[in-house]
Amino acid sequence: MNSASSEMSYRDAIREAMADSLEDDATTVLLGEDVADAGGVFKTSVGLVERFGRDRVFDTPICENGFVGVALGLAVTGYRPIVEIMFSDFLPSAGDAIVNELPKFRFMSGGQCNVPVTVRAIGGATGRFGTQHSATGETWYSGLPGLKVATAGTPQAAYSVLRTAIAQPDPVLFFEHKGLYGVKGPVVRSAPMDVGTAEVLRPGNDVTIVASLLMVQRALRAAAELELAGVDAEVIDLQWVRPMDMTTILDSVRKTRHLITVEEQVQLGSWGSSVIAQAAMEGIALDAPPDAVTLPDDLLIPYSPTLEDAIIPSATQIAERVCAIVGVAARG
Amino acid sequence: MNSASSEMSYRDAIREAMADSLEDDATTVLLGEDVADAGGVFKTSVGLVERFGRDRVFDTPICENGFVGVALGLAVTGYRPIVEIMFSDFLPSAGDAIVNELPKFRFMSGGQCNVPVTVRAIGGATGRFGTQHSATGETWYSGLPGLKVATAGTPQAAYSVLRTAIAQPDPVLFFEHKGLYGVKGPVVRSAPMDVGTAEVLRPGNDVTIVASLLMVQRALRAAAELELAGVDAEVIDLQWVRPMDMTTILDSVRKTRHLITVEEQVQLGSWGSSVIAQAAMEGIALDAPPDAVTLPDDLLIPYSPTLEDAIIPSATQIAERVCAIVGVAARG
Amino acid sequence: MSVKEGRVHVTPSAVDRRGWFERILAIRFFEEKVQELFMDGLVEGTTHLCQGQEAISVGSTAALSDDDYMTITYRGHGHALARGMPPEAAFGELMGRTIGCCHGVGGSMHLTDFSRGLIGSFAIIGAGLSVAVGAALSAQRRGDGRVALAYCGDGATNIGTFHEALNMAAVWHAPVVFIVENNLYAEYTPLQVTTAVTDLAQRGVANGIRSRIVDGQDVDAVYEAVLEAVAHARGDEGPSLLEMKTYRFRGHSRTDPAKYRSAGELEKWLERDPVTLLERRLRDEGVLSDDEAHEIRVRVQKEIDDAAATAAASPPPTLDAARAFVYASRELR
Amino acid sequence: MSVKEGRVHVTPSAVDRRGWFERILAIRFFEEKVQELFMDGLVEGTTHLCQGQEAISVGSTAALSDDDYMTITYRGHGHALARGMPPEAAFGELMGRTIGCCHGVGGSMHLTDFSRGLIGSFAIIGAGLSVAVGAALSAQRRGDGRVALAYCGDGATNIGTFHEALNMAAVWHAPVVFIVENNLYAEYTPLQVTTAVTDLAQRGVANGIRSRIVDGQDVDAVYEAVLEAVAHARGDEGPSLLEMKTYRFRGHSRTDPAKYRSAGELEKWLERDPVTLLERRLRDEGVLSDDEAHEIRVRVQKEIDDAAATAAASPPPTLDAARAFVYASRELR
Ligand SMILES: Cc1ncc(C[n+]2csc(CCOP(=O)(O)OP(=O)(O)O)c2C)c(N)n1
Ligand SMILES: Cc1ncc(C[n+]2csc(CCOP(=O)(O)OP(=O)(O)O)c2C)c(N)n1
Ligand SMILES: [Mg+2]
Ligand SMILES: [Mg+2]
Repeated sequence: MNSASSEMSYRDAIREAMADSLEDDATTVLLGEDVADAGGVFKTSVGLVERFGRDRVFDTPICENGFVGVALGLAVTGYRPIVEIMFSDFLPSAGDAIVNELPKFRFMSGGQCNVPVTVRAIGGATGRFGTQHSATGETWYSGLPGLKVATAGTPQAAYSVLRTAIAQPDPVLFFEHKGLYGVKGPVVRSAPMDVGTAEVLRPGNDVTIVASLLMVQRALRAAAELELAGVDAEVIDLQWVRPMDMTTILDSVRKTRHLITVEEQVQLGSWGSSVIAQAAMEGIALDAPPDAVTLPDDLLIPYSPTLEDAIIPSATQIAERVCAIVGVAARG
Repeated sequence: MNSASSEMSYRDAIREAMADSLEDDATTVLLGEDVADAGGVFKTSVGLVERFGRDRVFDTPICENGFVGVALGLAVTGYRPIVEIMFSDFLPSAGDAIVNELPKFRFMSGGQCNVPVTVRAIGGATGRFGTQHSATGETWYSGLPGLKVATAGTPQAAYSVLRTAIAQPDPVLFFEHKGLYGVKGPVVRSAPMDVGTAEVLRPGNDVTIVASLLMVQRALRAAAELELAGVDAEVIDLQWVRPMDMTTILDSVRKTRHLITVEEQVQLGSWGSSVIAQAAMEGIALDAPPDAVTLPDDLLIPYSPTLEDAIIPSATQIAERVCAIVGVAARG
Repeated sequence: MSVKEGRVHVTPSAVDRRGWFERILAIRFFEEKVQELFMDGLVEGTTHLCQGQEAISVGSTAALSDDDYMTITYRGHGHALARGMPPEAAFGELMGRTIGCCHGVGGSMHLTDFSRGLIGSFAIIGAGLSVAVGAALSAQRRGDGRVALAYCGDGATNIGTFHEALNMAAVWHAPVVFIVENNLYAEYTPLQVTTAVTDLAQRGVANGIRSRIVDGQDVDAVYEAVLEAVAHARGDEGPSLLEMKTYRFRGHSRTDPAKYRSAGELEKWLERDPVTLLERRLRDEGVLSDDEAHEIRVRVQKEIDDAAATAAASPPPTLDAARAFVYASRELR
Repeated sequence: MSVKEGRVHVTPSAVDRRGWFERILAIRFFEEKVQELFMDGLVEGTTHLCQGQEAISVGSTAALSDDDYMTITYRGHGHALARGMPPEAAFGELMGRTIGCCHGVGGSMHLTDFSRGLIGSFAIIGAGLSVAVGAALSAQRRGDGRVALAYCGDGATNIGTFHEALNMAAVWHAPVVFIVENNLYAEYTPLQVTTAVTDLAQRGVANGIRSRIVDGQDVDAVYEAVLEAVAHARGDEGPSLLEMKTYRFRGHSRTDPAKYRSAGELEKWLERDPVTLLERRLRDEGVLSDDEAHEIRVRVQKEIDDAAATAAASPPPTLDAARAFVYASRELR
């Protein structure tokens, strides 16, 4: 494995994580709608069928529940499937397989089998895809013991978290964000790591910003804006929603004494609420009440580009909310 | 309508809420698996087909996604369907209809229609139904604007919250708990009320216990135990998860300065986390860190009666956790 | 069979069929305009055009009464226009403007119009079929003689909920007609790669539904088949499924160059362009003169261009307006 | 057709068929014992018995090789026992004890046993079918000649994922055999109330799968049909669907008195009790003497009673044991 870093887009990092996994382990297979000849609707699997053949990279009919079930069958009989769900809005179409089968299968059998299935779900707004094609949904399924849930906010995380997910002996739901595919950054082809680790992307002393997916990039931009306002923000890419890295997050909060979470989901049931609740339950002393930047609770994601832009948290909005809790004036 | 109170089981209250709704509004219909001649697997619709006829109370094939879709079609063309989902574990089988269609339908159409559908989901453990038939799931869908989500912890709430749900012009997901069907209590046949109201079932000054479904009954028993230990607990039945009655809850917390939430779900993504986070974000001063009593995060619901009993919070466990935060010794 | 009076259409008149020609042209020009608007950045996101399949929209909606129900898909511009949606309402929706049929919050995949019985436009595969069954049950319970028409693609016949809808329709004898537009591809993948049968009508039979294969390029054939199925449904004789053999001339969506086509395939189908077929037939039959055809083309093109301009002049919706669409009840606004 | 060597079973011997008789009796006695255990409070929750349908379990598993795969349902006691699961492992599971095949965390609806190729036991309707397709694809990719057998009920043919599994199996030519046990009821509701077709084999055809109707009360007929379908699958000739006409003699689950039956229906089916049918045939053919039959009955009954007692003596699992079943990786334990 090449440990040197190379510049790569988030999209390419996804593809390379799959390619390296397919290369390393001959039982790894990739299935989903249009993943083979078409290389994926978002072009995340271009070239893989040519390289690994049709037995290992194959197109499915449109039947999400059915083909996630097929992946489960493959997994418990010796394969290691990666399944692409084209839009995370289609996860509910595979609802039974995702909620009742994958997470529970090993448990119900009394530990007789492993279930090494990775479901890649492509989520997120900003693409003007409208109400039924823009969800992220990383917390919808996070209340399910038996499942691991991961996300990636940078090209490096796209590679390493996905690689780690695929290597798990347990089912993992991995969220990508379609608004990140074009983002470039350095990527080291790391070996699979531990699950449940958050990553401090920017150390800082004044406030802890925890973010996921596209919001990671916006939080980083917010941190740059905040620097101009004299606020030194620590930015953490959440990465694993289940298990969640409370240690890294709360250690940071203890240091900065300010906490703000940023996600592209509504607040009720969000991972941000769980982080804030955990800080409260551990009695961590803060210098100001924590805050959660989320989607509005009284709106769905609209098609209208004007409105979509208005409701997805921007770097500037994040910076303003941080300023409000750390008690300095934002610099616009 | 009879405003006198009569003694009734939770099961009968559910049936009467449906019967009175069917009686009041000729467009109300009930559909689901085995709801007509069999009167429902949990006997919640006994006698309704005889009383209202087969056009209004009818059995569906086993196809949850399909028949919730049918309810949607009925709703936007003039009917007011109630749909029974036999076990809330089957909601994911109707995942697309529940997540992408019902909540989004009015919005996506630019407000052209109302979607008066009530989906009744029968949830909950303690019945030894095993890993795939014991979920409650009231927060799984609470992150969906467009949907209203309700629960009931008493016979009175079973009647009045369900009645209110059915009267809504919007889709409501209503959770019942199979462990409550036999519980009896006074029921007033109230008219539909406002949505989003929590109910203070027992006023108290020392701690706020917010609970849902079966945990409401256990919290009430815990309050009785706590009384013996000299702790005066306020017990709130959450009832509406979306919209949530933060006013009632947080007013209580401001008074008691102690908060504990109790639910039959794991903590990550729970409504309890959202309540605790909200209290923290509003900077409410507490005399001790809040606590959340939940299912264990590292277990699924086992069949084994011994284990099932071990993981579902009991009244005594709730009382002990309360004692730990209010700082008195529990009386066993 | 007790067909409700005044409901059965007779052989379409010359006037009707000239109207069809105008409509099919309007759809074709609309779709071509959408491509332009995309280039100009006035339509964003994605869009699924229906060039090549317009005969189905035109022929099938012509067989309906005004108060019948329809559910359509993300590839629904043609159906909406054929049903009478003003092009500025459709363009407006694609541009995210208040003039749009859903005030711009829906977008290209959601051209819903309750005023025309178009009760839903679905971006999730198969989701509209059971909704149409529900609408048909409404009509059945009221006994008002309405029927529901539900459209889907060939790929949609592989998702479970398709079969669920068919079975329920059959069991409940719902007045619904399912139209499967078999254009041989689901996104970039050819039918035979994902689908066990070639004639999808077979799947109706397995659910106890009378099923037929129809030439989807021929407006007259579509009209005749749908008229018959609709009369059947209205007469309380139960549901039907019509498999329309067709082809899309463009890629699946905006970004698709359609490289997956076999050599000569597109050319073969272009010979059966539904617009040309109808125009030629109407001319051959003397229903349409060369001059009339020319006049119609020019007029329809102008209507489409004007409609696009009107839509572009409309403002985007406000957040407050959008908020009011989420819940019908006061409490949550 | 290239049937892998040594895989095709021949006409069953007298010894085999005496074995079938022992097995069918064991299942019958097991189910009767479960009812007793329920009354005694040793089995809690719910349970779905299969009296009347035992010929299907026995005949179909007899046609498999040891390393073939199976997916079964909540009504799976018969299949598990027929596949060779020791009765104490099945009883133990129903009682929630460590001796249970899933160490007591699964319960009556989850009799999984990987050591016997029984890779899943599903309490959600239809869920096991696509899992069987996946297992079959494993075998296909490895070329190891295994097949997968997937069971479901008549009611399950109405849920979408049934059709999804069939279509995928056909498209991918998966070595899988679907067995639909048509016992005429889904819970308390008769087939015709919810299902558009009477012969469910039709639904295989609509998904390009060769399909047959089989007498589910006759072990020999079941064996012969499954053997043929399995040989077909093993020979890379693709999937099959077998609709087995059958009947359950008890209610749907513990609490069901089965009042929905039409008059005389149960009696008519009891005349075709699979246990009696097999016993009579074996006696008629001289394969089994009266004494042998009696000896077998007594012996099997004792084995069942002993197994129940053994299971009852086993302790319940600990929370720590259960915790270790959730994740395979160390990190989350
Ligand atoms: C449940 C679901 N899965 C996948 C998709 C993505 N998708 C959109 S269109 C399409 C192809 C549909 O093909 P077909 O039904 O033949 O209709 P056509 O696009 O050809 O009109 C797919 C897979 C979706 N919208 N919904
Ligand atoms: C998705 C889903 N919906 C409903 C149920 C509840 N349920 C359990 S068994 C059953 C009837 C199944 O009938 P059938 O397929 O004929 O099998 P049988 O019980 O007759 O063996 C139903 C509706 C379920 N388990 N899963
Ligand atoms: Mg198509
Ligand atoms: Mg059955």
